[in-house]
Amino acid sequence: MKNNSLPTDVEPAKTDPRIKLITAKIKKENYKPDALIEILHTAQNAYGYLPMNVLKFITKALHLPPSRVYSTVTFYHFFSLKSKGEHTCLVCTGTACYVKGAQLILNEIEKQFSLKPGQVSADNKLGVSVARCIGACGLAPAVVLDEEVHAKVSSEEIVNSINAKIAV
Amino acid sequence: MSKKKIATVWLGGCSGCHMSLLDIDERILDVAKLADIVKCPIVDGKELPEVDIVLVEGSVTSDEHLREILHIRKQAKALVALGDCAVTSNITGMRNYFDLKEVFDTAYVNAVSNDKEGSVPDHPELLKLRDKVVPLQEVVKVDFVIPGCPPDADTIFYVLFEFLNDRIPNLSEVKKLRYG
Amino acid sequence: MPKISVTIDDKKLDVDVGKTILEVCKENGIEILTMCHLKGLTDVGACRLCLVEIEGVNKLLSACTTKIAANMIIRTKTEKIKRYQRITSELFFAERNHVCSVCVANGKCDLQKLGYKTEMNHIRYPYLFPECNVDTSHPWYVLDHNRCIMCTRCVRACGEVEGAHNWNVMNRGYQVRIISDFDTPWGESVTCTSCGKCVHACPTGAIWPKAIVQGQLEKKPEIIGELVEKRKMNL
Amino acid sequence: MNRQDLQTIIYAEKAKEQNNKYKHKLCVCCGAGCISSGSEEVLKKLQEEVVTRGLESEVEVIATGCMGPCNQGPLIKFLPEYTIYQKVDCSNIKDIIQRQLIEKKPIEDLLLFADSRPKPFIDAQEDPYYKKQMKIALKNCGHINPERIEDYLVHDGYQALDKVLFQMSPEEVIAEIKQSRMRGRGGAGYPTGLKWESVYKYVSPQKYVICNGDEGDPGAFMDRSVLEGNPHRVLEGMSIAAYAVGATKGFAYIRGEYPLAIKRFELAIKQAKKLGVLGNNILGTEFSFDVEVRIGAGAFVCGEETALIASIEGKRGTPRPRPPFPAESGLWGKPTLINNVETFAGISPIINNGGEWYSDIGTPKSAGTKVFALAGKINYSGLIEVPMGTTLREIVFDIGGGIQGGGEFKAAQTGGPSGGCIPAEHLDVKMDYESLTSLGSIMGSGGLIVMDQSSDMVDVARYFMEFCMDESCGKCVPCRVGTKMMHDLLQKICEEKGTRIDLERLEELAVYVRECSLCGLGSSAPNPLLSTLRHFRHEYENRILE
Repeated sequence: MKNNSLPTDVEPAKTDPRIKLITAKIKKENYKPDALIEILHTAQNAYGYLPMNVLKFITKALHLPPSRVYSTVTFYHFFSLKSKGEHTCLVCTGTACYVKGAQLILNEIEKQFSLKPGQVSADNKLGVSVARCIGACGLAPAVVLDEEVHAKVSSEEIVNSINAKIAV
Repeated sequence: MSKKKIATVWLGGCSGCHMSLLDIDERILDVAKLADIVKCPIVDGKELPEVDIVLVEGSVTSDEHLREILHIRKQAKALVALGDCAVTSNITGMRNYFDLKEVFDTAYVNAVSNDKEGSVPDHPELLKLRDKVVPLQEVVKVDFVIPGCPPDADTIFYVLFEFLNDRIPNLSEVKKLRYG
Repeated sequence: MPKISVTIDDKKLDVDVGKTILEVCKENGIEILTMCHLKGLTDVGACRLCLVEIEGVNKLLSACTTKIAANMIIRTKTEKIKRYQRITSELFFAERNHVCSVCVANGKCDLQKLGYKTEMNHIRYPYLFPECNVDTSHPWYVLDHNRCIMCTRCVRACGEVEGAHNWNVMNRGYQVRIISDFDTPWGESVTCTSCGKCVHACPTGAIWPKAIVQGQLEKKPEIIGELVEKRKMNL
Repeated sequence: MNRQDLQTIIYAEKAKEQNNKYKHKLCVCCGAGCISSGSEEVLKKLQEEVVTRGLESEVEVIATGCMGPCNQGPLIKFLPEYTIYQKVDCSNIKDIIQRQLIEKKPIEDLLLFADSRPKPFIDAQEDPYYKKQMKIALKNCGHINPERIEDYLVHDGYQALDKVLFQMSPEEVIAEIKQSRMRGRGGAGYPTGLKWESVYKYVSPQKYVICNGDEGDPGAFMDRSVLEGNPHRVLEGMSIAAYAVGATKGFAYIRGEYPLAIKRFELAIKQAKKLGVLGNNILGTEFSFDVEVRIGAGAFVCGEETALIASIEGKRGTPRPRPPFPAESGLWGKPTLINNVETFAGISPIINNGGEWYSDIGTPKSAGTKVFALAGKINYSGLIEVPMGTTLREIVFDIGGGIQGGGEFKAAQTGGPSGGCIPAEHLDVKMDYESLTSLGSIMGSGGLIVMDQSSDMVDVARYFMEFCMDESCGKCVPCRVGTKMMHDLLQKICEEKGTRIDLERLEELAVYVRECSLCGLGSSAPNPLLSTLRHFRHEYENRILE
């Protein structure tokens, strides 16, 4: 390949604990190609996203065509090819949350941090995303800030919580 | 039977459809027997009177085109979209993938042929381009379409002749449907 | 081979079991419009042009993936089906940037022919005008996403016949795109064998050889089916 | 472990329960809803408080699954009194323990629905919220600790599996399910017994059972609560199904968005294997069945059975045309049974109580109960289970406590993005498969979103269309391009830029997409649009440019 000089093409270090984790998972799944999604889950959890070199590592290990892996990764919303930011703010836009003003929260976040869903701030501190439904409909509107569910939130509350997070 | 009135109009297109219209050659005499051509880019005539049939070449690319096509619609009994640009926006629509500003900058600022002072011309007399180019049916009711880039002369003549004889043409039936 | 009797468009036919409705129709000279079907490749039922009405079945079924069964009463050219075929054809045109007049496949394009067959004189839906790239990195061939209709014939020809798996589909919904390897430029693909099967399989001007000028494109999609047949014979 | 061993354990556990030294059981709801409101903290504090007061020999504190009214959480429940406290926080724990357990005078202001009922019920079972409900699939959710298999055993757990393995042939099991007239709870309502029978009929050395827990409808969380609150029930249902159809391997496909459900289900598998009710030679018989969890990766279309199969095979989750149905050619081309979580949760009660018992519940065509997830502008949102045929009015007003802020009921959306809206004039519709279909909606998986007069129905249609557009897999043309076109047209109408021609195009496209799409996602995508057009056409007309 031409762009071997790109950092994404550097093979991940075998000593990286995250690569060890992925290798263990691949072994556990017996190098079965149909375990691809399970292995991608492991990688996504370990890295927070799927770096290209890790993807290539998995492709090689499972002896899969690159296009097959890439097509699968891009199909599922869970997998991301870009870093999602140190702190993540996930706004639920399920029907119940939508009816109760999820859009207002998104508008306020965009106003305060100039970030639209799917974007990460320039300093990589904050990433904003939306979920189709986190299943906490009784608590609408809900926002997940770094794994922590904030229920029945107002836009001011969530902006304050985000500010507290990224200030650290 | 009184003679019908025909007009042809050239909006956002390359005039290729009008060239094709000229290619009906001597058959223009058959048309002339049945109708008067009252306005056409190739004949003189400043105003568009009320007409029976108007052939419109090109798509709606500017505010002026929009004003014109709305006026045409009022004046014409039957509005025929002539050629791919009028029907599908075709090549004129190829700028729709970009922002209008990008299009201007590419043409007037960043083009190789421009000198350093290249700037987007801005004069009140100039046309104001619309953000997106649209085919005729997006803005007015179109009574008949002749796709093709350009449609061939035979097709144009066939459609005109049918209309002038108060028949509704059918391109599929006579295998004259063609794009590109 | 055992025979079963079926009725297609009011014609009584005795046909072999185990065939798809599409195969039976073709053998009996009944035209069915298709786009994603190509002899020699697995049928996926994606273009929805070959939908037929079957008596007693409350939904339309794709002829390419439905096996014929005894006593089926099939209709292939009802007003409803014709109407739907025209809409499908319009959606194909509106989805990407099909500018026939400047397309290499002009006059040789299956999509154009589809438009004529469905009597599509104009497109009633607003064009989407998506931003599409043209990949010219391969020394011999070009991939033009503007003309792609996502029939995936190239994907299947490459995977099933050539076995290279260079092509696949990325993303989902209206954002799907044909990709080579990791969405890398085709010329940099590590899997492509430059065999050219995808070029022949492509029904439009989305994949074409560089050494041609407009209107001179000659594709032979039937070679895919012939190749598969020959391989079967050799086995 | 063989059969006797299991019975011994059950007897031992039951005896333990009977000779219970505890006078009270204090259940703390640890469903996902209450956890987000802070119930884990409450659980910890309650345990400490019980110890501080030296009540640990009298009161057993346990974490349970969902109790229902999620927006009143965190919820705690005292048994046997069945007194439920709502919105418990760490500051009022001391008072609650003092008044409830020592003084025996419950704090009325903190009881369930104290802020909305004139007088709350000390025994919550008296409250219309619970009185109108009937719990079969959700039975034991909220009473037992989902992380202990013993708790499930005490409540007749794995008795149904025991019964089918030792007393029934696969044919008899299928006959029993057929007699129950149960229909698939995933949305389409296909008779469960018939589905089982067709898988049973195909001869193959390998068959599979798949539990569909890819609950993707926004506003639905029934499967989540069942998986979190009573995972063993689902596992038992799967095993019974596997025995009936002749499968030896199962997969539970659970949404990646439900980490707690995944954790508890995986724990349940581990416990069940240890106890010998799952794995090789179950209860000492010839029957072996193993279950693996597969985690969904965020694709709504994977709720469609053929797409789900593709996803389990590690591929893009794109559906394929049916026939052939999965019963004939499913996972890796083998006969495969796919049922929804709630369907599997309903199996063991049918086996235990008989098909006839189940078929007597509900309406003639739709037997049994249905779990609904109430959400939107309703006072008590959360999870309920009612007999089929309960009217929408009863659900919204008697159980749901009416419209929030005293507003006016405008419509209820059932079936999520594949369903439709039911307007106020049909409030008395019986909630069953046929009645909902006749109104242009569907039962779906059971999401029920209530809307008040402030809801804009054109925007609701646009919202659901956007969902379907984003979730379309992109394989077939009608769905891939059609949903995008319909969305753009709806957007145009929402912005009051649409014309009458746009509305005509929209309707034509809607019918086209419904009839021509490859899978259920596509063919049901126009439903919200068509049903709002049917019941709220004036809202569209008002925005049209003439």
